Amino acid sequence: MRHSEVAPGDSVHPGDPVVVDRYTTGARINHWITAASLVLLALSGLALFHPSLFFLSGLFGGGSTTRMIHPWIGVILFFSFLGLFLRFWKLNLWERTDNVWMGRLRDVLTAHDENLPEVGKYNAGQKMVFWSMSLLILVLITSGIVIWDQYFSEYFSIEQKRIAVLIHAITAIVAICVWIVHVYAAIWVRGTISAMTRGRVTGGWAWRHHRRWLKELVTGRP
Amino acid sequence: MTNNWTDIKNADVVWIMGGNAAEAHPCGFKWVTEAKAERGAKLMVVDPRFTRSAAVSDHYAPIRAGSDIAFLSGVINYLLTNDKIQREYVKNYTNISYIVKEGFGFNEGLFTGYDESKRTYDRSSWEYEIGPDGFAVRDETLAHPRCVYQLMKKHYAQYTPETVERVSGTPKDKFLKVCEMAASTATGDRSMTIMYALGWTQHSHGAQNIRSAAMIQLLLGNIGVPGGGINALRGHANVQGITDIGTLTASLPGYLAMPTDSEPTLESHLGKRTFKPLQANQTSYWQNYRKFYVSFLKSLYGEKATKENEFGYQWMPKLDVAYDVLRMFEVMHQGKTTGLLCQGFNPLMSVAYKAKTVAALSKLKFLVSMDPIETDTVRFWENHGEFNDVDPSKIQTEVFMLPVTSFVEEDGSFTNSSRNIQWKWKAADPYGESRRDIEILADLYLRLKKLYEKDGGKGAEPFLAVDWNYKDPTHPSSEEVLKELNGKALVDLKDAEGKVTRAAGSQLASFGEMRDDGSTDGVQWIYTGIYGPNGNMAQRRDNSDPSGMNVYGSWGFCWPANRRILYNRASADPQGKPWSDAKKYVYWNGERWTGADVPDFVPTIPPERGTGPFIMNPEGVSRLFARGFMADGPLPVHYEPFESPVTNPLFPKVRGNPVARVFKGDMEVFGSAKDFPIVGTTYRLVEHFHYWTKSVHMNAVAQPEFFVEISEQLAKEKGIRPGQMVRVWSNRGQVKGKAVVTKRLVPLKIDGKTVHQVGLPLNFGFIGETKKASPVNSLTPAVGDANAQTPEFKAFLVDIEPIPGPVA
Amino acid sequence: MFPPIPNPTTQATPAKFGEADLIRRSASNITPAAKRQTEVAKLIDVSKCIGCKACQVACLEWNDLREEVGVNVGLYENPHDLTPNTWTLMRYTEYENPESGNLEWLIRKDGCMHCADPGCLKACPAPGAIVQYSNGIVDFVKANCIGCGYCVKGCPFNIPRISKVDHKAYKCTLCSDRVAVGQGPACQKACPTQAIVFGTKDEMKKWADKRIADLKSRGFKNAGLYDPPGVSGTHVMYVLQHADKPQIYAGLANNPTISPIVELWKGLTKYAGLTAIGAFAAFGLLHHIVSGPNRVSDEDEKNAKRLAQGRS
Amino acid sequence: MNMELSRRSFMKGASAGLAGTTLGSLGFGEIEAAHAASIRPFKLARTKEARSSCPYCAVCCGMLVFSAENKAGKLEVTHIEGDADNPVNRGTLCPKGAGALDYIRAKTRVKNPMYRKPGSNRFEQVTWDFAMERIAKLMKEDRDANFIDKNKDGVTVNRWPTMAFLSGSSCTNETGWITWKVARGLGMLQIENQARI
Repeated sequence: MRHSEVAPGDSVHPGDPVVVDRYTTGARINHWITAASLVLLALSGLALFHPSLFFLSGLFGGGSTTRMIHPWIGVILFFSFLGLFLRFWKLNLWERTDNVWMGRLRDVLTAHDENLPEVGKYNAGQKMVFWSMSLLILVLITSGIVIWDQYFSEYFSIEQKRIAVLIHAITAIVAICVWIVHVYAAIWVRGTISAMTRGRVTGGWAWRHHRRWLKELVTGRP
Repeated sequence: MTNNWTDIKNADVVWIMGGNAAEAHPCGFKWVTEAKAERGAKLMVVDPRFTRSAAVSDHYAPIRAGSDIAFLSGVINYLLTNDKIQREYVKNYTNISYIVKEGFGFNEGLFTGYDESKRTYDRSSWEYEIGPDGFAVRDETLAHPRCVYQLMKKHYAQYTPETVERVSGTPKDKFLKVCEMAASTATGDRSMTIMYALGWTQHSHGAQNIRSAAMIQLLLGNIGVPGGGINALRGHANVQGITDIGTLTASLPGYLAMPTDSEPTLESHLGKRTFKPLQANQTSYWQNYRKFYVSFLKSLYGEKATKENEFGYQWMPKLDVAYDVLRMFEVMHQGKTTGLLCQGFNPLMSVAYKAKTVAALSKLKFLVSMDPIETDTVRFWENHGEFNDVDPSKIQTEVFMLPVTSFVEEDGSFTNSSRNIQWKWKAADPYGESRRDIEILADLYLRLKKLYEKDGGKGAEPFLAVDWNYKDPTHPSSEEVLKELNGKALVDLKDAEGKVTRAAGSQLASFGEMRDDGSTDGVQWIYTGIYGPNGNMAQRRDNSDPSGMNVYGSWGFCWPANRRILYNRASADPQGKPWSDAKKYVYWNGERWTGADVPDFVPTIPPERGTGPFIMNPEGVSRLFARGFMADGPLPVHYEPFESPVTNPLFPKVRGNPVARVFKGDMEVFGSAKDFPIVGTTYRLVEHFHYWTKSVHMNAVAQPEFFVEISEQLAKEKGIRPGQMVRVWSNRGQVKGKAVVTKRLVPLKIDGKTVHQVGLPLNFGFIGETKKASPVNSLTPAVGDANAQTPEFKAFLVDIEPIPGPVA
Repeated sequence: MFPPIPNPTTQATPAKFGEADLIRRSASNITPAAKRQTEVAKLIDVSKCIGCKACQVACLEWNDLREEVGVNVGLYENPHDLTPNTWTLMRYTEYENPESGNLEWLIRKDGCMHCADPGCLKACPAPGAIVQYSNGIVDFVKANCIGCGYCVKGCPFNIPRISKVDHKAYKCTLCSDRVAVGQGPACQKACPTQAIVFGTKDEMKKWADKRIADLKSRGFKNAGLYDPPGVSGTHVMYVLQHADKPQIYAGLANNPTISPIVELWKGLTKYAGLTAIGAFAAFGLLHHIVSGPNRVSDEDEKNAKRLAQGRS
Repeated sequence: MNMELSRRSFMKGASAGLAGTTLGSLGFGEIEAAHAASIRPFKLARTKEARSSCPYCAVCCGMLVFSAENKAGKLEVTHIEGDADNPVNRGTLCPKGAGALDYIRAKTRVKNPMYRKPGSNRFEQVTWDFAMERIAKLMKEDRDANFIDKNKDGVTVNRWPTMAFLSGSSCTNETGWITWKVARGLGMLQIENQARI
C-alpha cells in the first residue's frame, strides 16, 4: 500500500485554472527564514572563505560582525531547517519510482515530463535536495560549533578544529551548489515559485510535475 | 662578597651551596653563565632541591638541609688527605703554621672550656702560643702536633666520603665529584668562587657553615684572587649599606662597636679594640680604630663633641645585652616593649614562629609602619580567617600606617652586595601624601626636640646633644647626608712638615686622613672617599674596563677605598708576582703595588718585608683556626639542627649547637623526629621578593599561590596528588598550600633511615594580590645561630598530609 | 657576552620599517618591497635559561598587558598557558636523561616563532590582519583582525590566542615597536642570563654555533639549533641540548609544518570551491539558454481541470 | 586580483542599492578605517628618563625609569627597564625588577596616613600632623617613664629599653644614617635590620 502524498493544508480548488494549495503560510514563513539564513550564511561564509570575497563582509558591518553573526545565523538556519525537516521528511522518503525518475534524468533536463513516472508531492530531485541539505546542514552545524571559538574554543583541539574548518568549507560549498540547483530548478520550472510565495500552484503545474499528488488530492486516495 | 658580581666571570669553577643564585639573584647569576659560556667554567650546585641554579649546572649533588658542615668538612678532609691545597698560599697567607696553646682540645663534639649550665665556652684555651717576643709561635714545617695543620688533620679525619653520605645523604660519587672539581683550582692558575646566601646563614650553626667554605677557599688559595672569593649574596637592595651603617643592635657605622656597660669610658672602649700585631711587620689595620671612632662621634655630636667630654661618648646609649630580632620579639612577648617603629619591615611574616610574633605585637602600646605599601604586620590586628585568626577588639595596640615614597620617588645611594655604592636619581613625584623616610624621621626628631626643649624630661641632654645641622632641618637632602657619611676636615689638616694637606671644611679623600683628635669628622669611615673633594663618586657612570678583567673601577664607588676585590694582595705570591698570568690582578712592579684594582695593601710596602695580605688581622694572615673569635669553636663541627630527623651521628651527646641561645618557651616547642619525621626547609622564589611583591600584580601573576614542594616518593607514601591542597605542620603552627610533586626533590638515606624533605617557599601571606596563605614562619623555630642569632629557617621538622578535596 | 643593545632614546625616532617593508599581507596580494631588510631573529638558548619568568613579566609590562592572578595547579607554569595577554610563557619539563642518568630541568620559553612561512597568515581571511615584514617579523594588526580564530588553526606551534574581551587575536609582536627604533624585544632585554639574544638572523646563527660547541664540550652531543625548515625557518630560534628530540621540551614540534589540512583548506578547497560554485551557476545558465523554461502547457491545465471536475 | 580595487568597485556598484540601509552604513565605514599601521608608536618618545637602582635584591641592577606628567601635573612612572650601561646587569632585569612598575602602582600602596584606634577593626585616615604629633607624644611619655640614665653600678648608660626600631634594608644609606641618628640619639638598643632575616 502506498503512503499518502498529501501534507496538511494541501487542497485543490476547482476553477479555471485549477488552483492547488501546496504550502501553508507557516511552511512558507519557515521556508523563507531558512532561505534568507542560507543566503546570508553563504554571503558571510564566502566572505571569510576567500579573500576576493572578503568585501562581502561589508554587508554585515565588517569582518568582526560577520564573524560574530555568521554562526548565529547558522543556528537560526539549523532550527528553521529543522522545522522544514519535520514538516516534509515523510513526503521525501525515497521510493522505487524515484529510481525510475533518476534513470531518466535526460528527460528531466529536456523537460520531457511526459516520459517520467507520475510524481507525488516531491520528485527525486527535490528529495535529493532535501536530503542532501538535511545532511549538509547537520554537518555544517556540527563542524560550525567545533570552530565557533567564541563559545566553544576550549572544548576542541586545534587538530579537530582544523578538520572541522575544512569539512565546514567543503560542506558549505556543496550546500551552495545544492542551493543553486534548488533555486535554478525553481526558476526553470515555471510556476514553481508561487508555491512558496503565495502557497499555491496551478492545477496544470501540479498535473505536469506532481500528478500523483494532484490525483490523491482529488481522489483522496493515495 | 669578597669579590664582586662581574668578577665571577673570571672563575673556572663556580660552587653554589647554601644559596640559589639563579633564583634569588638572577642578574648577578648572569656572570656565572658568562663564566661558563666564555671561559668554559664548570658550575656545581649542592642543595636539598634541584634548583633553578642546578638547572644550568654541570654537576648537582643533593644534601640534607642542615648538614652542610659535614659535607664541607668532608671536602676539607679530602683536600688535606689528598694534598690538594695550594701550599705556598696556605703557608704564607693563613695561620696553618701557627701553634695553638697547650690545653686546647676537642672531645665528643665539644671544645675545651664548655660550661653546660650557661651554654657558653670559656675560650681562653683557643689561642696561639705566644713567644718571648710577644708574637705568635709558628712551625713552618707544619710538623708540630699543635700547629693548626696537624690539628685540622686530626679534626677532619672522621669526615670521610662515607661519613658525608651517612650524615648528609649525598651519594659518595656525587660528593667526590664536588671535591675533585673544587680541588682542580688548587693550582694558582685556576680559581673557584663560592656563592652562598641565607641557605648557609639561617642555621643554628650558620656562621660556621660560612667559615667552613672560607677555609676551603683558603686551602685552595682562592681568596683575594680574581674569580675566587667567598661571596655572600645579600638579600635586600641596600642590606649591605644598612648593615654598613649599623642599624643593628650592637653596631656603629663602619663595623665599629656600640659601647657596653663594661666600657664606662671612651678609652676603655677603644683600648680593647686597638689590636696590636701578632707578628712582626704586620699592618693590623684596626690600630686606627680610634681615629674612626672619634671622627664618628664628631659627626654625631658636632661641635658639642670635645676632647674634654670624650667626644660625647657618655651620651651614647650603652648596650647591656644584644637585642637581635629573636630577643627583640622575646622581650616584646614578655610585654616589656611599648612601641615599635617598622620601617620597610614586615616582621609578622619574616620573624620565626608567627604565633609568638602576633602575641608579641598585640602587647605593644603602639606600632608605627613606615612603608610604601601595606604590610601584613600593619594589619596584624585584623582578622583574616585561618590566615590571621585574631580578635581586633582584644588588641589594644594603636597602629599608625604612614605612607612612604617608593624607590623612584626619592634620590639617594644603595650599596650593593659587592660593596659598590651607586646613586639613584629621583624619577617621579611622591605618590599621594607619601613622604621620604628622612622627612618623617626629621619631623619626628624636630617634634621631640621641641617637646624636650619646652618640657624637659628624662634623657633630654643626650638627645638634644645630637647634631642636626642640615640646610633645611625638616628636609635633609640625600646629598648632604652622603657628605656627612664621608667626613670632612674640621680644621686645616697638616702633614709633618706643617703643610696643609686638607683645608678646613673640605671633604676627606680617604679614611687615611681621619684623625683621633677631633679635627676630622665622618660617620662611616669605610665610605670615606665616596664624597671627597671630587664630588659624589656614587654618581660615576664610567663603565670602561681598561684591564679587561671585568673590574669596572670607575663605576660608582666601592668601599673600602674603591677596592673591588678584598684581600687582593693575595692574588700575588709572597714575592709579589701573580700566581699565574691567567690570574694576574694586583702585583708588585718593583716600586709599588699596582694592577687592575686598588691594592688592598699599603701600596709602598715591598714584598720583602713579609707583611701579610690580611691587613685587618693582627696576624697579617687569615685564620683557618679562628681562635676565640667564634662563640662555638675555633674549628667548625657538625651539629644537627635543633629539630633534626636523626640524633647527631657523629656526636650523639650533643643536641644542636651547644652554645646557641634558646629562650624559655621556645625550647619547649621544639618538635621531635618521632612526631615530625620530615625535614622542612624554606626558601624564596625568583618571581617574588620576600613578602613585598605579593602586592605587585605582575609578580602575583607569575607565581600566584603558596605551594609545597615534595618528592614523588613522599607524594606516593602520603597519597598526595599534584595540585592537591596539603597541610604542613610543625610543633608551632601549620600552613596549607598546593602540592608541587617533583623529581627535583628526592628522599635521602641518613644514618640508615629514609628522610624526606619538603620545600616551603616563603613569599606568601594574607595581604596583597597572591592567594591568601599563612606565612611559612608559622612553622619555623625561634632559635638562632650561636654567633649571629640568625634564625634557623632552613632546617626544622614538620609533617604533611593531603587535604581531601578536588585537585587544583 | 653578546654585546648589549644601547639604551633606548626618549627622542622621537622614525621607525626603521613599516608598511613599505611588507612581504606578505593576509588575504591580500601585494608586491613585496624590492629591497629586503636584513632578517632579524631572537635566539633562545634553553641551556642558559633559569626559568625566572623575567621575559614573561617584561612582556606584560612593555605591552601594557595585565593577566589575571591565577592559582597554582601543582606546576611552576603560571599562567598555565599562553593567553591573549600572556604572549610568552616558560614551560618546565623534568627530564631524566636515560644516557647520563642525570635529572635535567628543561625550561623553554614558548611564544610566537615568527615563521618565514607563517601558517597564521596563510589561514587568515581578513585582509591585512596579519602582516609579515621583510625583516621576518610576523605581526597581527588589531584593527584588521576579525577574531575568527583561523590563525589559531593555521599556526603549527599553537601560539595565537583570541581575546574573550575584544575578540581579537593576540601573540608576540617581537616587540615590533622596539625593533623599529633599533631596540631588541622587551623579553630579550630583560633576560638575566642572556638566554635570549637578539640580532640579525645570521649573527644569531653564528652565536648559536658557539653555544652549541660549548654544549658539545659538556657532553651534549646532540646539541643543536632549532630553525625548522618545515616552515622555511623561523625568526625565533632555540639552542637545544637535545636537538634530536625537540618534543621533550614541553612538546616542541619535531618537524613543524603548516598542517596539510590547512594547506588543503587554504589551497585546493579555496579554488576548487569557488570553481564548483561557478560551474553550477554556469550550468544553470547554460541549461536555461539551451533548453529554455519548463512551462506548464494549456494541456496540463486542462488535464488538471478535468481531473478536478471528475472528482466533484 | 588587487583587493583594494575589487572592494572599491564593489562599493561603487553596491552603493546605489545599499545606500541608506543598515547593513550598508554599518559595513563600509569599518573597512575604510581598517587600513592602519601595525607597529605601535614607540612609547618612550618624549618621556623623561631617570637612572635608578632596583629596590629589590642586592645585585642593585641599574634601572632606567621613564615618566611623564599625569593629568594632575605630577610626574608619574610609565615604564621601567634595565640600564644597559650598568656593568653588573647590562640592561637585564629579573621578573621582580621587570615588574617594578606594578609595585609603584600597587593596589596596596599607602596613600595617606592611616590610624587604627585600640580595639578598632579598621583604619581611619588622619592628617600627617595628627599622626606625627601623636607618635611623638606616645614616645615621649614612654621615654620619660622608662629611660635609664645610669645602671645599677652607676655607669652612665643613657638607654631607652622599651622602644624598638626595625630599620628597613631597602632604604637608602642616607635614610639609614638618619634612622641610626634618631634611634640611637633617643637611646634605643632594640634596633635590627634585615641582615639576619
